[in-house]
Amino acid sequence: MVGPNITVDALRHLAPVAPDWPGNEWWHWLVFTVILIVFILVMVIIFIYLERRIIAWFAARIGPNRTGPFGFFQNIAAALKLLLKEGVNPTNADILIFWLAPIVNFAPVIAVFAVVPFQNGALLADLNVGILFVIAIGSISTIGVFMAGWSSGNKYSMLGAMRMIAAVVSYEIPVVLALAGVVVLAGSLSLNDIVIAQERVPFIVLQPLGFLLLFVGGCAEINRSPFDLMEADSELVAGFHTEYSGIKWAMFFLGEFGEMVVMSTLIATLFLGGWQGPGLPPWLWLLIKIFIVDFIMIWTRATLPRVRIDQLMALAWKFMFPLALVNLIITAIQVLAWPDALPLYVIPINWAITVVLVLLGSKLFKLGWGRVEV
Amino acid sequence: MKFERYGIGIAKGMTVTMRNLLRRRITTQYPEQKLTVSRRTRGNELVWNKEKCTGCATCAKTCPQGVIHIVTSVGEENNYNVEVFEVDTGYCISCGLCVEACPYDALFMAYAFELAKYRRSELVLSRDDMLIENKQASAYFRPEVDKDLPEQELLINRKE
Amino acid sequence: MTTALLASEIAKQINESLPGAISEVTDTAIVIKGEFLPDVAAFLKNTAGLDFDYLTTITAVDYYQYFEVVYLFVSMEHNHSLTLKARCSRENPSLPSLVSLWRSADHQEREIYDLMGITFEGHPNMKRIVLWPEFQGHPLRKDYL
Amino acid sequence: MQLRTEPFVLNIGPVHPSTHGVFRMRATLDGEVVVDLEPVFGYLHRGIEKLAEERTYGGVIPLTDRLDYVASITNNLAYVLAVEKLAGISVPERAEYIRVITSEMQRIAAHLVSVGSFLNDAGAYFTPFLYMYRERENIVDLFDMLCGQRLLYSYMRIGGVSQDLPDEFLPALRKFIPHMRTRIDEYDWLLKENEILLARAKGVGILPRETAINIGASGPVLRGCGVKWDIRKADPYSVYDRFEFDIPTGIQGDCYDRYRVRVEEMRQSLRIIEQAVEQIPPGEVRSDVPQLVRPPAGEAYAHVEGATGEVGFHVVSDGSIAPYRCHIRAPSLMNLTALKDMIVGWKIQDLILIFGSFAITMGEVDR
Repeated sequence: MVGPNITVDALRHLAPVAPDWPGNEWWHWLVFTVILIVFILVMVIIFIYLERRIIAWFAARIGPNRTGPFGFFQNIAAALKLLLKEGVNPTNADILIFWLAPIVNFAPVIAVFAVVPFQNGALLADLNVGILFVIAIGSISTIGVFMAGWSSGNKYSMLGAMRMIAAVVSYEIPVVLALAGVVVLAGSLSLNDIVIAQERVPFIVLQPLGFLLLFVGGCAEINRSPFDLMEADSELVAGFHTEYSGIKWAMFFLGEFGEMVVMSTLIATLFLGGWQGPGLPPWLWLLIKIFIVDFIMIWTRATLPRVRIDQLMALAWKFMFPLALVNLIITAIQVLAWPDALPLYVIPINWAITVVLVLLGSKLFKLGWGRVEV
Repeated sequence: MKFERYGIGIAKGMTVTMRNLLRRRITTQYPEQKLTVSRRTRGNELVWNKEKCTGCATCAKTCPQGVIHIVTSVGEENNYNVEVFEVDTGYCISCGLCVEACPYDALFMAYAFELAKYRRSELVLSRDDMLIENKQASAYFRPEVDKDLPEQELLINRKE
Repeated sequence: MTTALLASEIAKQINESLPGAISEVTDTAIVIKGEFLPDVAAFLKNTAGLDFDYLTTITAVDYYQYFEVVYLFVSMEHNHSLTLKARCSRENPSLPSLVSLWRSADHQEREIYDLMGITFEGHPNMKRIVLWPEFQGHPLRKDYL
Repeated sequence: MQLRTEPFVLNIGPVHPSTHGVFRMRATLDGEVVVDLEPVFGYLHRGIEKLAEERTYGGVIPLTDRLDYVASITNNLAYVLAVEKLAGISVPERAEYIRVITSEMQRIAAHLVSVGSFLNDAGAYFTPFLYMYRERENIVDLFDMLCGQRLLYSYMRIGGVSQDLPDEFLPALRKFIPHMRTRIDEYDWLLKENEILLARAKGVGILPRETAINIGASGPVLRGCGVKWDIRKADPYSVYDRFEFDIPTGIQGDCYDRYRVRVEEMRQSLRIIEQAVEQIPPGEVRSDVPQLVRPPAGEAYAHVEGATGEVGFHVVSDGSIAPYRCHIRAPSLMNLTALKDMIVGWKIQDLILIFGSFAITMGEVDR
């Protein structure tokens, strides 16, 4: 075996390492639940503020700057306004589902955070199937979206919801395959173990293709531009939540940005090393990484036009799915070839493979002809 | 059809937005900061020089909207006295044709832009509302007013 | 420069192939009888040397006794233009449609029907365009108050 | 197994963010695919043609502003040219140059709005739109300096223009030309080669060359189909024959071509402005025209190359002070003739994009 040992086999850690946080005390659950709910709400407010402010800066505007210092209380004011607004129920709406939809949309977002570590062991539940939990629970939001689109009794909403279902079902596959690469490298499904496995090298260095696929697929799953077809302000006029108002609309808004927090956290945890980092306290490192991912998401939103629905599907099935599969296979082979630890020269090899695969994929990638004869 | 050039176009676009993120913003925060408007501003009000006006009512005839209401009586020296001179600025389209038509240079557009009122009735200007003594006239079609007014603030002259 | 073709010369050509179509020739325009409109238009469009492939504008004018519809044709190939006029009575305002030859007549004829009340026969979709279907009267007529 | 599906009707507009005003399309959809489309006009009909019959020749000018309100100057110019043609009025040299400069500035401003809103329709979330509006602000500033308003200029007069250029105008304009050049290049970097935009706009909404001529399309829509037809070259009005410029044309007449034609036209307009600023002579800006123009009985048609296409005014006079009939050739209305053909078969997202690529203004369509 040549080269230094750069990844750590996670299995090594299962027994001895003492967590930084007393995870087994009875009050741990209570405290952490409160922390998580507060964390998510605060993060969502910060994210909305950043989104509005940064996208304004990108678009040569100033953004909200009147309410409070630097306009930071604008979202709180907006939330208060939404709380006081009348909730309108459309005549054609299926009221029960119409009311349930925002809750179904928002609740899973909080639940996902149960498995995200803020520090070694500092997480609500160190599930040994953490990633599976994230994917399974994260997808429930989609049902909320579809319930909203269906029950609104509005054609625009229905179209938006249909697009959402199609997009999420398609993008789940490349995203899961990209995550599988990480799992194979770390040798564990627990997010905490995956972070520990990135002690020396974050997985973005080892798995550039996986990162790219997760980022793009993640953007599509949480309907961020350029894949925001379900909302599409210029086409569907907000898509599935066209008919919502007041607090129910605010729930969707929270859910949407909550999903963004989840996706940023997931990317930061799985690929950027989570709470690992020198000097600063671990939770701060995690926050910094979350905000970096968020900034890139805002940046793409500010720049790129929207893709069409068939192009969205084509991208998932014809471009990302084969690439994710190849990525997984290559990762598996590498892990099998060097079962103890990966040598340093794997990094340039992986980057080269990424470039070649992306170029080849783009070369072979053909979009369907857009026009349908009717 | 395929994705051409492997994302180079996307990368180029990202650099442009990043460059604009760092650029100085041109927005003027209105109630606190105000730009100096053009000298020829056609404010939605008229300014009237009582001395010069002869009551010929050319302005009323020219007005495409017919918002100028003018009533005159014959005075002692065989001149017209302007009895009523009313402009309903609610219907005025600020075209400035009345100012151009005035043969005696007695009518001016107003150099003002904050003219919102609470009631429609307040939009009807009577002759006393329009006197040139109380209001700043704009240089629209009246180049002689030019020197009284500050120079317009142009965006192109601002620092980036 | 788009040259306006001499009306008298074109009138001569039209007379040769479609005798009796022309009712009047002025300096700038040819006035033709309404029933000959599609034939004359097809002649103008398909004759080599004329090739009027572009119908620029259609206007209807109310002259109290009659309506006059003014067609302005342009040939992009030769860069020349011609004004053609057709008249119809106020009692029975109707003219043949030119949509089959130039689709640019589509919206304009509908608009004339809407505002001036001239029916264009053969138009596939002769409905009001800017006013609502229940509207009474035709506003651009001089007697509409 | 075949599932039973049925088409459904979706009303797009009259109040919808992407209909550029109050346009309505009754689209019949089969899933995402548009199978039928019926445009519904008239939500902004103000009867300008009828109003014009009630006003003096000079009083119609403010009305023409309100046709294509993002390109008022060219509407003014078309009307004024028609009346001048009718009444046989000549225009001073300086006024002609001012007319050219202002209409080219107006073309840039209008194309900036069209391109910006097209890219916004494509889904680039407001960024290009606001960049374009930032540049347009420079032009609007100059217009403000020139005639005191920012949108509805009413600047042209029968026999010239309303007033001479202010002293600060030409220096500011000279400064603006190189600034705008660099900015156009920068915005080309932004989205010209963007893969997503190429995939969205290339080959979408093709208007074949023959159809384009047959439906009477004009402006960037016609030139996007590869037809080299520009009123400024084909039938030069004012002093356009003295300037050197090219007519940019597209290749196959898709949305992307129309977008590119607009951008290239901005470059050409800058060229024209540059030459006109160099050549502009001193002198009068308005010939001696009476307050109430009484053209002899007759009719005249004058057209200019506006931002959306050939803006024409057919003015009929009966010798009085008001036009007997004033017909407006609205390019946007004509361009929309083939809307259904272009959209049917595409998806609803393409519908928005194709419609956006026309860059219509409802004020002009409904009049």
